[in-house]
Amino acid sequence: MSENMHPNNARPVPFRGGGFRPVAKRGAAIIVFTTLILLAEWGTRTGWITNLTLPRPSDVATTLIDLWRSGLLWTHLSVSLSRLVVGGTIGITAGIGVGMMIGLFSYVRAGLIPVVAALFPIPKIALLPLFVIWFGIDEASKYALIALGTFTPTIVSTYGAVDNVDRTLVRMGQSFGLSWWSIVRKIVLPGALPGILSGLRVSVAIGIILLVAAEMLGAEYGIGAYILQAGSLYDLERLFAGVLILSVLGITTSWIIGLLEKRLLNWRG
Amino acid sequence: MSENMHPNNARPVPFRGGGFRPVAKRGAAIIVFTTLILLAEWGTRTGWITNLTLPRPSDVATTLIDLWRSGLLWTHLSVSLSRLVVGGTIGITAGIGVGMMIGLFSYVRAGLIPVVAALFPIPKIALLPLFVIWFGIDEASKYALIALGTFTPTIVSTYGAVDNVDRTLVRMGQSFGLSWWSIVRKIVLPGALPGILSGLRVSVAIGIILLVAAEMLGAEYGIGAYILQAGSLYDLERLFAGVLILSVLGITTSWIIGLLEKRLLNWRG
Amino acid sequence: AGTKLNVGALRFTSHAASFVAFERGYFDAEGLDVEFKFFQAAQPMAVAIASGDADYAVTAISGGLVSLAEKGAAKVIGGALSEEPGIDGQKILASNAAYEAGLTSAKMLDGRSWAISQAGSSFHYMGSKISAAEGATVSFKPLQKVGAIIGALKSGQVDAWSIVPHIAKALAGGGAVKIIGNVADYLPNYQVTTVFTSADNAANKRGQTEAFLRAFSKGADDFNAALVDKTAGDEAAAEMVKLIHKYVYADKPLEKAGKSIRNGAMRINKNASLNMASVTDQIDWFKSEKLIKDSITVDTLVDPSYSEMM
Amino acid sequence: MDLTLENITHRYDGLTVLEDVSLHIPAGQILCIIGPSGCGKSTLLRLIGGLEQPSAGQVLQLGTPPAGCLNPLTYVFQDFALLPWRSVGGNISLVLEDHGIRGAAADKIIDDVLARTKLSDFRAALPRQLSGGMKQRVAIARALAVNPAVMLLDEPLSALDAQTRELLMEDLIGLWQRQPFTGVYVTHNLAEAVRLGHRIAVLSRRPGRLRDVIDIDIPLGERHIGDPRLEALQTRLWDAMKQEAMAADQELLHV
Amino acid sequence: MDLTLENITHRYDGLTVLEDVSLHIPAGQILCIIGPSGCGKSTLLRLIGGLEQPSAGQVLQLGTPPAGCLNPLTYVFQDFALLPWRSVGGNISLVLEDHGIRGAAADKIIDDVLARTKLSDFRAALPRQLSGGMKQRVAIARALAVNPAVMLLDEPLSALDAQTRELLMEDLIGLWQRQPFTGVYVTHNLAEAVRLGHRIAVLSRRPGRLRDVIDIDIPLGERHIGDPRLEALQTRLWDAMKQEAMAADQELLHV
Ligand SMILES: Nc1ncnc2c1ncn2[C@@H]1O[C@H](COP(=O)(O)OP(=O)(O)OP(=O)(O)O)[C@@H](O)[C@H]1O
Ligand SMILES: Nc1ncnc2c1ncn2[C@@H]1O[C@H](COP(=O)(O)OP(=O)(O)OP(=O)(O)O)[C@@H](O)[C@H]1O
Ligand SMILES: [Mg+2]
Ligand SMILES: [Mg+2]
Repeated sequence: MSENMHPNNARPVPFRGGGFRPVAKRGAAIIVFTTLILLAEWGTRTGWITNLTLPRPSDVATTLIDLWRSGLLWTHLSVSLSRLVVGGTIGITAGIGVGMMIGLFSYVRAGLIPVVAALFPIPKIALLPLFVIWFGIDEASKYALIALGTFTPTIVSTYGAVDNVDRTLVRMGQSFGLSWWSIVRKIVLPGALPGILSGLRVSVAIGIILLVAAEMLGAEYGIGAYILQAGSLYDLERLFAGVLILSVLGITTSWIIGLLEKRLLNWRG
Repeated sequence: MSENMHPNNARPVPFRGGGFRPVAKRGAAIIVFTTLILLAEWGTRTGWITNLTLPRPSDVATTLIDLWRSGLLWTHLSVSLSRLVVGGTIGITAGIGVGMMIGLFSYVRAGLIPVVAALFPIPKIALLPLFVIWFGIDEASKYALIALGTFTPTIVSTYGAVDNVDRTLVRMGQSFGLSWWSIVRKIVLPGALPGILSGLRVSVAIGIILLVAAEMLGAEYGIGAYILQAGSLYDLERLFAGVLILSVLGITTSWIIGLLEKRLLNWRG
Repeated sequence: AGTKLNVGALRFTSHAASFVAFERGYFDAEGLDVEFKFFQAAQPMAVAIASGDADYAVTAISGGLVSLAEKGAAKVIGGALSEEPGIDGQKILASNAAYEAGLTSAKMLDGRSWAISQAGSSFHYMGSKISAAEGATVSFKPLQKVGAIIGALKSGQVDAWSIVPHIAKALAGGGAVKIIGNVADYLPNYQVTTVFTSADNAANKRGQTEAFLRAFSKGADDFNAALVDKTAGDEAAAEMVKLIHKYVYADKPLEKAGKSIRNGAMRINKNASLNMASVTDQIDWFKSEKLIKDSITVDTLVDPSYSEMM
Repeated sequence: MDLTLENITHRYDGLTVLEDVSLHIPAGQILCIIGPSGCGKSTLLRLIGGLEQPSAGQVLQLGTPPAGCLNPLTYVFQDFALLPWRSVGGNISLVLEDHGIRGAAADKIIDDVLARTKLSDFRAALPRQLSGGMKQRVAIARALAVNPAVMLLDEPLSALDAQTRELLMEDLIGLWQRQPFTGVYVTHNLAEAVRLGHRIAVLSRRPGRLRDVIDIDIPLGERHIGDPRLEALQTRLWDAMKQEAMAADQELLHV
Repeated sequence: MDLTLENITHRYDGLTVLEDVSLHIPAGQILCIIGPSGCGKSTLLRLIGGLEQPSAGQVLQLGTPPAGCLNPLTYVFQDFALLPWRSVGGNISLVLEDHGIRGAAADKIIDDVLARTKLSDFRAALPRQLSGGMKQRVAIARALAVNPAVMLLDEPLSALDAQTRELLMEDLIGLWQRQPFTGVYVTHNLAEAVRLGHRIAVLSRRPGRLRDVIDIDIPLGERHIGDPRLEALQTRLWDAMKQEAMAADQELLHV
């Protein structure tokens, strides 16, 4: 059509943009999960996957339903959640506090960063025997383990976030004669909040992972204890049921932090 | 002095800047560590800290020296390192690959991000019994555990890094007619490198932490096995010696990644 | 070269029969080319049998082992360590704090806490049986690792535990805990550990399995003669200790280790005979605790065709 | 090679950004596009260069690009778009590599364009070592390296400080005088438009419509700061646009 | 309240940035400081406001600030420095809170300064919803709220586009005309300097030395785009600075 309106040598400019901006397609995840589960179900039913390797998904579902019906799901979940909440709160609060100090004071920074770096790669399960002596075998040791596990990553993300607070905002505060404490409260803390919250995702995930380690010590109830017992009895259905619960717990907390971010950081648009 | 040169009401502008820029003071860390160690030594010597709570630092040092003299240190360290290197390489390479795919393709992103989110909070130690069935009790299962542990965090940091590559650079590449593959190789990959490397720090730290879990499975040698054995005998000197080695290992790898960053990212200045 | 075999083992005196059979060439004589696979705990060893990473092993009957048997992956083919009245066996321990508060014998267990590694472990079974015999209610504390249990006991956070004699004596000798009784008084003829293998080996490799058991039994006989019945004389005993020291407490000097090894000597059943009464009792207990499925019977677990069933 | 825009309309998820823009871009001249913030200038330039596809209408190229032209439509971006991990030379060779030009052939081109942009001494420098003005010169050198038929410049000076802007404007005029190129030059800056444009297209506030096209007859070489004819033109443009600019500035962004 | 700079020299780890600068800043007038990139203009302003301490020399304030002045020396920053998590009103109340001004008293001040900067409708808006020009207006309103004796402006317009810059310049002149303030205005832009400055201080390339101080007698209200006297002055300044600006632009940064 345009051939008629223009000389023969007129042609549209070729398109060469687009791409490199993957957009999440809703529903794809559901398809992936469904496929994986159906594959496992089919494999275990035909015997192509032995029952030593993987439990039958439908059996895991049955186990979960039974667990829920018996009321034990809530028992396990509630004690685990309370451990996660108490231990996590202690660790995260302390971590934010220490992280802020590192971000604000030269001497604290110089003294503590290497200590944190040295603490980070220590596997918490290696210290279990010590935790028994230090904190006993009751709730205290579980809180302590989760607190210690969430403490170091929170420190690292917090002082990183404080370091990233726009210094021109701080200079602005000083130029208007704001007090040191006002600057910390009104500029540094809110400015560090996005970094702190995104660090929280990692800390909470680590907290959930450590539930299992924490419940190695004299725990009768709790998702971790449930998983450990299933493991020691080589009861794959229950093992997978427990792992599934932890996985859902992890996704839920990450979603809650997402909500929190939306609310607290609505100024980011 | 200036009082004489100016009218009485002349006075210097008050200084109100400075601060909020903590600088690392060298040596402070050494003081902190020395103080902590001396405190522990003094406490254990006077009996103020019981020998159930903390080993005497000098005894830990002796244990370390004995371990070194006996040649066992290298035995333990070399097997652990080879596990870390092989498992870590597998996990990190696969993680970078999958992360790049998530960063580049919509469908991969949509399908895999939720799977990764679901895998993340699963504690690897809970799966130990399964690993025996899946990968046996020899090196394969240790590699697999470390690989799996480093895999998910590497994915997350890699696709985050790809997402953060400046899209105007990509548009520039397209506007000069570069091929898709050229853009990925010459723009996306180097642009994502800083994020990938800083994610590597976390992945390697997790790898080190998982050494202990990996060596729960039929390992005779290895720092993790050494720690586990010390723990099961409640031998605090050896436990701390082992933990110290892991800690040093962690700091060393983080330092090596720092060097790598300096070399590869010298363009950042 | 003979048939290649992997034998799972823990570095405990209770595994001495295998070590003796290996060192003294009994395996070789049967045409078995044995290699040991060492484990930190019994549970992964059971899983390793199921996965084919190990062929034969000795361990206590645990919930995990029964579960694997139920999945058709493992079979018990003989007995090993036994409690026997008159022979120094496993001890009941009390923490110092509990002892001072009146826990001076197993009769006072009511309301006390009892340390176990995991639900369904032999510690759990013993504690449950002993407290039932005394009509006591005890709470069980799962602490996963022996090290954690020792720490908890020393610091008085759990009240009681039962453990093999050499650990018990070492702890009591150090003044850290008190011995308040013998397991054998409550569970006479308790079949502590059993020999087991994969279901495949049991069903399809009869010759090899029988050869293994023969060599194993010869090792057990030597061990019993040297350290349990002490009929072989002092020199043989010393030699036996030296042999075992290669595998157990290898990093401690012989003088120290020797005491522990001697203290830890308990009867290993002759000809790997299996005490069926004890096995049945254990399976019944697992069922009563709802740790295993009700449909499981002794036959699920045991292949009785290899050894004498007592 | 000329370009023709035919009734271009463009929408982003329902938001109309450009409406019915038709424009002819003759070869060998610089067309300046001015308009208030957010009126769709950058979008229009992306449409011209084929980086985006218009919702309606089309962009046509008339005639074939001259021989030796590696990339007919070539951009210079506001924020330079240099790869920070490549040296000045490497940033230029980047756009040659995909055309199979390497080694001595590439060196010849690179040396030539660096000389034309007075950057010969900085071939090995990394972008972070350069001032803003030098960075934009590298971007211009890179554009020259592919011997474009049309240069598309999206506010190339607006990230620079006033003095550097002045210097680079003189450089651009010098480059054009030595070898006239076809250019589409997007800017906010009326002073730049009257200094560099042979024609000036004025867009309205969003949705951008073509309000006016003004031709300036004074040769580029004769235009200087303080030329009263240019000042008069600039004042006229400013009067025409002030209301629109104010309205655009007072708009709340709905991010 | 006047300010006097006495032989100011400043060094950063051995790098001399400013050398022996002496300057008088009289009350009620705007002093513009111009100079090439990196010559120390921002540093000088930080020294004047007490955000940094000079390596040698001193900054003196003569006389006392007028009553009701909450913060005698008040900055307006190039990148606005608004707290993104506070609304327009909240950003202004921030600087009042520390002086114990809250509630109705604060509201009165906020309403007043927002009216003066034509922002009354945007009190509840968040910074991200504002265009660059509006953001800088908020920063100016915030500075006005503390009733400063001296306003220190560090390239307040250079982050804005050309048209918004023009609009805001007119606003600044309007503000000064209604209520003359003392101002120190740092800029690269010679056009801005000749439009806004009662005096212009010219700094040399780094290390910055005072090269020239020029007084302009034309009242602010009478200066317009295209005024030949201003154009002549601007051309004179540009000729004087061009070499320095070129040299500054060609310097390799050692980062
Ligand atoms: N990819 C996109 N998706 C959605 N909206 C877009 C996109 N790009 C631009 N817009 C919107 O289109 C409008 C025009 O944008 P454009 O960048 O073309 O304006 P502009 O004239 O270049 O503005 P400026 O002068 O600020 O550079 C703006 O309202 C912008 O928000
Ligand atoms: N905090 C600092 N530490 C070290 N060097 C600094 C610091 N601040 C500025 N400099 C250096 O001092 C010199 C002058 O900087 P300044 O920001 O004052 O220049 P300027 O004239 O404002 O430049 P521009 O026109 O680019 O804004 C520059 O070379 C800069 O690199
Ligand atoms: Mg634009
Ligand atoms: Mg500056």
